[in-house]
Amino acid sequence: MGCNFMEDKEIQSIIESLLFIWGDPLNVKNISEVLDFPPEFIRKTILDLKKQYEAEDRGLQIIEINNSFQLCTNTKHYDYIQKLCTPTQNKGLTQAALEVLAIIAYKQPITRHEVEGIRGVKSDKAISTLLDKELILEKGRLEKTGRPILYGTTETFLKAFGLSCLEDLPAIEDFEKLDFDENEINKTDE
Amino acid sequence: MGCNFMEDKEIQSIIESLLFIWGDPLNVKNISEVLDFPPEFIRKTILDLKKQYEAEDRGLQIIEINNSFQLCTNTKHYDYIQKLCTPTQNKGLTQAALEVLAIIAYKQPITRHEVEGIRGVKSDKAISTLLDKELILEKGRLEKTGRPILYGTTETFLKAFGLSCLEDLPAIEDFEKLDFDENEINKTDE
Amino acid sequence: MTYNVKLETFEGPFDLLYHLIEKAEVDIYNIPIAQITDQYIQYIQDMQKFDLEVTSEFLVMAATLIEIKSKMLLPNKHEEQLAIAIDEIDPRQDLIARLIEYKKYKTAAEEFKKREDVFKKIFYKSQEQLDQYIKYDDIELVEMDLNTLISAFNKLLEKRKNHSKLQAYVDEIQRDEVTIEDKISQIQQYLEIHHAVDFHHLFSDSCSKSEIVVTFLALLELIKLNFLTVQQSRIFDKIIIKKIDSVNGV
Repeated sequence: MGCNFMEDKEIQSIIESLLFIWGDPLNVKNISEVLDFPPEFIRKTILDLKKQYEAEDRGLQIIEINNSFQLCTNTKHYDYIQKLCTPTQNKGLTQAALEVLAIIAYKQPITRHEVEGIRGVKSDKAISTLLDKELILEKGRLEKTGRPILYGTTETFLKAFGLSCLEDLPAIEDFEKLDFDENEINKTDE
Repeated sequence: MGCNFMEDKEIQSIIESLLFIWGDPLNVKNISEVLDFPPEFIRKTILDLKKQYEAEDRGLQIIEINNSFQLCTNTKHYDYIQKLCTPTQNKGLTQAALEVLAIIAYKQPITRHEVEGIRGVKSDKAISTLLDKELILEKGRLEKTGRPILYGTTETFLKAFGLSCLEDLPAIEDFEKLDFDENEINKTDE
Repeated sequence: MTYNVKLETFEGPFDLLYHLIEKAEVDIYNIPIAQITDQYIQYIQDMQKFDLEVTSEFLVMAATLIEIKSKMLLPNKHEEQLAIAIDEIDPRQDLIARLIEYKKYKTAAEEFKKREDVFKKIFYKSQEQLDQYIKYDDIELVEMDLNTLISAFNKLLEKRKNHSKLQAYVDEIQRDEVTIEDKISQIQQYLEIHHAVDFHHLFSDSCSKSEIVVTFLALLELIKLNFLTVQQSRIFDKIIIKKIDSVNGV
């Protein structure tokens, strides 16, 4: 692409307009069709714009969800926005729901039975809460007796936990270290 | 006001968030209450931000309406926005037209004003599209001031959606909720 | 051991077991099974004392612990027999593996909690009224599915629900009355900078009726004064208001 500086700035400006109008996550492919530039170039331009927002500590930020981008507010200004709009309070998930969600996120697609195997307790309530909140969804059935439902996470999940894609999940091995071994590990481990 | 440069930048950033999330024109007075700074100062800060947007030729612009400010897109990018919003396959109806059609189908005969009350947005273009496509038609006039037109669905509508008669429309559970919202709008409208 | 204030609640037997091991500050790979089993059973008894429902999962784990404990108390005769074929199988092995597996996700859940607290502070704006940007003459009607109609309707309901979340503050907003003169000078000022403006930008959705009328009268006045001109390339296209001198300039 022979794009000079001016062109880049203009494309950024157009993309900013498009993200604003669209409100919802907007796919790189759609933007690339509208602007008639290759998706990789569009993606790079958005990431530049995103960085620029961050560097300038703007009131808006750009988030990425599965190669789609969305304009939203800076988390820092939460208190002020709340003062203006008094949005409904999001209570957050219970420990049980968070555990189930973590298992599904790392082991998807997974059945309820397998989730319960790991947790050692029934988890139907937590699963139905997560389904209600659209954090998980049915991803099909396991081809064995009873054809149990397989669960996986949704884009809402990615958004709610600030992840661009599933690969962004912190490596599960990082959680294997055990707290009470910690001192020992830090000192003596290779 | 002893506001140094850093504070100004931060206030600009917060205001940007507020304008973004509010969507409609936001009064300087409201912003000044949220931020606890005098209105004159807020006004000056917004005007600075506005100039900055213009200087950088951003995709967004700030417009002023009666001492209220609103964030909207740069008019220059209209063609791209139009390209994004017009369905490329040219088939079917847009979300807006479908919404209006659904409301008319379930609440006929109904005036444009009532449709707009339910949707919360202007719907004249969608209505004229539906008239063009002969999915709705004028069913008479309401006997009140202005004698507004009453709309209803056509046989083309029934055919297009594979219905033999209006009674075939599936029942919608949340219908009561919609009436409730409508009342609220009527109240705040006055 | 007595719990004299309030019994801690646990998400399940692994959660409780993990808690006991952590509290005892012992190596998870070498759990003092007798000690932990006693504490575990003590806890279950306390639960019953406090009239808390002891679910079957807790009881199954108690049985497992007792079984492991008894296996470990067996004399070494058994071990000698097997020593040639395989290495000694620690009766605790399976339990430890499951405990470690559970612990991984428990820690991940804590991490999720932290992220949730940060990212719930983000707000998204609703989509603009896209129909104002659509070229309607390009749209052709073909066969449609009733489901699309119903889902449009449901989306509408959803949108209204979300919108009402942001409405709480609205009542307090008082818009100042504006005169035609104010409006004329506002439009003039705007056009001095921008030269052109989309007609719709002059009217916001939340404008009062009187403001719409005033804006319109101001526009008419400015046209009469030859300050601006109104252009529309075709029906439903955007209506552009331009300052006269900038029109001549082009």
